[in-house]
Amino acid sequence: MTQLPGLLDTEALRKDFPILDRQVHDGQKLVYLDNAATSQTPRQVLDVLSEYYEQHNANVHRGVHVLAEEATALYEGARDKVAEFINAPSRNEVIFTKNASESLNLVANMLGWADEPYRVDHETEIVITEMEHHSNIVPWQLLAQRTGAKLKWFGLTDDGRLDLSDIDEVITEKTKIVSFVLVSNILGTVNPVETIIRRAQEVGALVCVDASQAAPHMPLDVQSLQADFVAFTGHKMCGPTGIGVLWGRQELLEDLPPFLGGGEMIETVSMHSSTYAPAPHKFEAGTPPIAQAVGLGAAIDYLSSIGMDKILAHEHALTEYAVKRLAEVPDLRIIGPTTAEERGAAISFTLGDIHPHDVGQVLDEQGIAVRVGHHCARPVCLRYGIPATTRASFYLYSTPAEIDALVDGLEHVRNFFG
Amino acid sequence: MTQLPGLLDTEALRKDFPILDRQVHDGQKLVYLDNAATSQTPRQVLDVLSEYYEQHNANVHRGVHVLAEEATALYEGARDKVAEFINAPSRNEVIFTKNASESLNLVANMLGWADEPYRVDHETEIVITEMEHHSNIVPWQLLAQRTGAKLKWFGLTDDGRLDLSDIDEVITEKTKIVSFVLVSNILGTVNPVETIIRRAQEVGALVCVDASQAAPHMPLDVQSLQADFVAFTGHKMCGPTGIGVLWGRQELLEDLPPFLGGGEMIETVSMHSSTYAPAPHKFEAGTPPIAQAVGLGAAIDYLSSIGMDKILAHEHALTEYAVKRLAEVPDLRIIGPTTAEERGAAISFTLGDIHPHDVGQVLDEQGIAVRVGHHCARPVCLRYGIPATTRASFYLYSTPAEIDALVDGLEHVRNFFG
Amino acid sequence: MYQEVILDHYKNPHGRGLRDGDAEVHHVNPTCGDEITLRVKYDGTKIEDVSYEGQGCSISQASASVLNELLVGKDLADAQQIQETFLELMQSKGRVEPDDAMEEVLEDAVAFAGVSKYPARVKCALLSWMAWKDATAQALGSDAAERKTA
Amino acid sequence: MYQEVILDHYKNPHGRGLRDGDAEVHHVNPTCGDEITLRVKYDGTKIEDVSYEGQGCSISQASASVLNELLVGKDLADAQQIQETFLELMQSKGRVEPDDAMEEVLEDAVAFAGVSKYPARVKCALLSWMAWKDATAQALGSDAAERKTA
Ligand SMILES: Cc1ncc(COP(=O)(O)O)c(C=O)c1O
Ligand SMILES: Cc1ncc(COP(=O)(O)O)c(C=O)c1O
Repeated sequence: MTQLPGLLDTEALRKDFPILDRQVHDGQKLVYLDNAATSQTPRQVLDVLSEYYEQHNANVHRGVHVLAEEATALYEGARDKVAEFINAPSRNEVIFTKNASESLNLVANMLGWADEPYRVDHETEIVITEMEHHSNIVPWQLLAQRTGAKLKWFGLTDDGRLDLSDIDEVITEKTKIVSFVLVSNILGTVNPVETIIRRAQEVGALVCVDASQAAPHMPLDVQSLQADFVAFTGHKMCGPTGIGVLWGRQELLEDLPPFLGGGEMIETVSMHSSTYAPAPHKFEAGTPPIAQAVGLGAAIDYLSSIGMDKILAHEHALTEYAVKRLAEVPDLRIIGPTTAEERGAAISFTLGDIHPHDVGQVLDEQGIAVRVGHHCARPVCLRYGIPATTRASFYLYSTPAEIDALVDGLEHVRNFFG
Repeated sequence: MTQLPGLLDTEALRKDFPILDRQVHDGQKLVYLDNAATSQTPRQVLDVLSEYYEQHNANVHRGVHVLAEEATALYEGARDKVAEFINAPSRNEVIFTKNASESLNLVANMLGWADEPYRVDHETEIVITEMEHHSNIVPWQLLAQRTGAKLKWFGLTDDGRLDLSDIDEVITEKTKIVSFVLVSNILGTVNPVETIIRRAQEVGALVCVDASQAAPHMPLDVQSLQADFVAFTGHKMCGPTGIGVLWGRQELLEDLPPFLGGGEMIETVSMHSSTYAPAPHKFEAGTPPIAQAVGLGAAIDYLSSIGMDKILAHEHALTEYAVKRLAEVPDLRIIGPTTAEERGAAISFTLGDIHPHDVGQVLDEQGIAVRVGHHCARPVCLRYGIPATTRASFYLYSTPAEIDALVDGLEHVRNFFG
Repeated sequence: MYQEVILDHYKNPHGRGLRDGDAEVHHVNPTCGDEITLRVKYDGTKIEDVSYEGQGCSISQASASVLNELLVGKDLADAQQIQETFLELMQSKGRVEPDDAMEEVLEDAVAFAGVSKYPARVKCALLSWMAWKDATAQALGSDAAERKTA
Repeated sequence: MYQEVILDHYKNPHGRGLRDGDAEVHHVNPTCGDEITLRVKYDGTKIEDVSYEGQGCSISQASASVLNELLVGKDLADAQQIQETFLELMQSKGRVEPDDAMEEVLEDAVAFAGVSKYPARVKCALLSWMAWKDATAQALGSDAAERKTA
C-alpha cells in the first residue's frame, strides 16, 4: 500500500460510507472518483435524516406543538452549524436554498431588482470568468439580457489559470458585481481571491464567490475571504441532495429585495401589499428543505469531526500523487495546473485522441467511476480546443490505491483502443 | 371504536409511520392533526431514500458510470411516476422544483419574461383569490409590482366559498393569468374549477392551479382539470421535504423562457450566449433534488397502492364526522364550509375568545398537534375579522378516535381558560 | 407554561385600558397577529402610568398586566433593570432557573420562566415589554432610554 | 458494449470523408460535443453515396461507418426500413434481443444492441442516423422522406 504523508485513516473512514462497498458489473469493486460531481453520504448523515423523519418531522416556524418546535430547532440549529462552519459573523446571513445554482441565481436576481446603489442595469457591467460552471454563467447571461448590462470575463492562461493581466480593464468603475469560482470544478485551479477582491473593492463592486468546490474540501472563512456573497451546495460535501447555501453580508441582505415570494418569507400580507421578514427568512419562500438542511448540519458535524485542514492535507497529498502517476501515462494531457500547487483534487485530462466517452466507459467496466464531458464548463473546453475531458476527483475517503487503479485502468483503455 | 363507512384500515396503515408511535410531554400519545402543514413519511419512502444513498447516489444525466446511470434512471423514473399519478399527457411536462412555492414563482417569472402572447406587462391583469396561500399571492404581487400589471382577485362569501358573482368583471380580456387554489389550506373549501376555467378560456387567459392541498388527498387528473399549470409539493403527500412539482402544458413549456439558469438546463453554453435544453430540463437548473424526487416517486407508489379514491373517501368520512363532533363544542365556530360537501379535511375554527395560540398550546400539552395562526393565508383572517384560527387537518392515517381526542381536548381548553 | 399567576393576570388584567400618556406606540407580532397599543406617562423619570389595550393570547395579555403591575411607580432606572432581567429570562430557552435575586426583581414575572422554553411564545411574552421600551424612548427622547437599554 | 465489430468500424471507418452530395447537414450532440457533417447523394431514390466527417466517441464514429456500409447502394424505402429498425433497437433499453430477421436487416449494426442499455450512449449511436434522415429529407424534399419515416 502506498503511504503518503498527511493521509487520513481511510480504512476507518470508508466504513462510514455504505456505498463504497458496492460492487458493479458483476463483482468489480467500485472505485468512486466522481466526487466533484457529488460526494457520497456517510451513515452519520443518513441516520440523522431517518431520525428526523421518524421522530421530529413537522413544518417549521410558527407551530406551537412539540414536533413543530423540534423540527424548527433542528432546522435553525443547522443554520447555526453552517454559520460556524464558514465563520459567518451572524447566523442570519445564512440562507438555505436547494443547491448552489439557486444560490447564484438568487444573487443575480436580487441585484436585478435592487435599488441603487446595487442595481444592475444597462449602464453597468457584470464580471465573471471563462472557467465558471454554467451555474455561474447562465444566471449572469440572463441578467445581462434582461437588464441590458454588459457581461465581461477574465480569460484563461495556457496552464489553466485566470489571466488577470487585464484586470483593470475588466473590472472598472462600471462593474457592479464580480462573480467567480474559488476552485474550478473542471480545471481544479484555486483562484487568487485576494487580487480580484482588492480590485473589486477599489471600484466599489460587489463580489460573489462560487465556493461549491471549496466548501467540501478546505477550511472556508467568509470573513477572511472578504466577499459579499458565497454560494455552495450540500451534496458535494457529504450532505443530502436538495440543499444549498447562500451566505451574504447582513446589510446587503437587509437592503436587497426578495426573489421568490411565498409563505415563510413574509412579515405581513394583505391582498394589496406585503412586507417581508428579515433575512434569512426573506429569501426562503415556502416550506424549506427541512430534512436536507438538518442533513447538511450532520454532514458539517461529520466533516468538522475529521477537520477541514486534515481533509485539505489528505486531498493535497492525493493530488500530488495523482499528478505524478498520471504523468506516467503516455499521451495523457492534464487540462489545468499540472502540479498540486494552488489546485484542488479534481483532475481533468485527455488521453491521446481517445474520446472521453470511451475512456469513461471502459474505466466503468473496470468499476472506476469518473466523469466525462464538459463538466458544465463548456467554455473551458472551447478555450482549450477539446470536445470534452475525463475527470477524476477525490475526496476524504479516496486512497492512493484508487489512483493506482485509475492509472492501470487508463493503461487498459489505451490498449483497448490502441 | 367509532366505525364509519369508507374508512381505511388505519390500524394497519399506521404501522407504516414510525412517528405516529411517538409519545410527547412525558407519555402523551401523539395525535397528529397538522397534516395540512406537512404529512408524515412512511417507512416505504424512508427505505427508498436510504437505499438511494447507500446504493445508487450519483449526480444525474451525462454520466457514463454505473451509479450515474442508476441515479438518472431512478430520478427520471420518479418523473414517470408523477406523470402517471396526475395523468399528464407527457412525462416532459413534469418539472421538479423544491416546493410548491417555487413552482408558483416559476410560473409567475416565466410569464414576466415571456414574449407575446404570454407576457404579463402593465397593460394586463393577473387574477387570484382572497383565499390563496401566501405562496400564491406574493409571487403575483411581486410580478405586478415589477411589470406594472394589475392584480385582481375574487372575494369570499360568508360561508367560506369563492364569490364568483362578479366573474365577468374580474376575469376580462386583459387577464393574462388566473391562479387559484384547488383546495384551500385554511378554509378547506374545494373550488369550482370548471366555472373559473371556462371563463378564463373565454378570454384566452392561462390558468394555474395550486393543487398543494389536493394532490395528497384526491385523484388529480391534469387533463380533465384543463388547467395550463398545476403546482404541488412533496412533503404534504407522504414524500420528503425539498421537492415540489410544476406540471405545465408542453407547448407552453416550449415557448416560455427559463427562470433559473445553470447546469442541466442548457443545451450549449458559450461565454457569449447559451441555448436551453427542452422542457422539463430547461426549468431544472443545477443538481436537482435527486433523492427527494426519488422519495416522492416512492410516496406516489405508496399512495397509489392504497388508492387515491379510497383516501378521498376515508378523509370525507372523517370530515363528516369531525364537523358533526365539532358542532357539539360550545362557542366553536368553523371558519369555512360547515358541512363536508365540497371541502377537504382541513378544518379551521375559533373557540369563543380564547386565542388560538392558547388553544394550540393546551391541546399540545395533551399530545394533540394542531396548527394555529393565519396558516399563510392572512387575507382570509382579515376577511373574517379574526386574528388567527386553530386548524385540525386529517390524512389517510387519521382516525375517528383522534377526532374524539380533539373534541375532548377542546373541552379541556374551555375549562382551563373558562 | 400556564402558571396560576399567568392565568390570574390573563383573567383579571391590571391597569388595562388606555389613559392619558406622554407617548403611544402600537406593536404587532406578525406571526400570530397579537397587537398592543400602549401609552406611558412619566413624572420626570418616574413612571406615573402604563396604560394599554390589545388583543392576543393569554401570554401576551398576562405579560402586559404584569408589566403594568411591576413598572408603575418605579423610577426609570429600576424599570429598565426589570425589563432587562425579564428579557434575559425570556431568552434563556428554559435554561435559567430564577433564583431569589431574580425573583426579587421580577416578582410575578418569574412565572413566565416556563414560557422561555417555547420559542414560538417568547415573542408573545415580550410584546408589551418591547412596546414599553419603545414608548419610553419616545416619551423621554430616544437617547436617554436607548443608551441604558442597548 | 464494445463489440469487435464496433471497434473494427471505429479503427477502419468505411467511406469517411466528404464527397460531392445533394444535401449537407451538420449535427451536434450537445451533451458530449460529438459532431458530424454528413452529405447524401441520390440517384433517383437510390442512395449513391453517404459521405461524412466528424469527431466523437467510438460509438458515434463506428455507427457512421456502419451506416455508410449499410445504406450506400440501397433504395430509399429499404434504407428507411433499416433506419427504423436501428432506431427501434437503440431505443429498446437492452430489452430487444436481435433475432434472425433483425440481423438480416441490420447486418453489422446489430452489434450496437449492447449500447442500447446505456442511455447516455444511445444518442452517440444515433447521431449519424439522425443526420442521414435529415439530409435525405433535404435532398428529396421533406415531404417524401418525412411521410415515410414519421
Ligand atoms: C394551498 C397551499 N399552497 C401552497 C403551499 C406551499 O407549499 P410549500 O410550502 O411546500 O411551498 C401550501 C403549503 O404550505 C399550501 O397549503
Ligand atoms: C464550481 C461549481 N459551481 C456550481 C455548481 C452547481 O452546484 P449545484 O448543481 O449543486 O447547483 C457546481 C456543481 O455542479 C460546481 O462544481
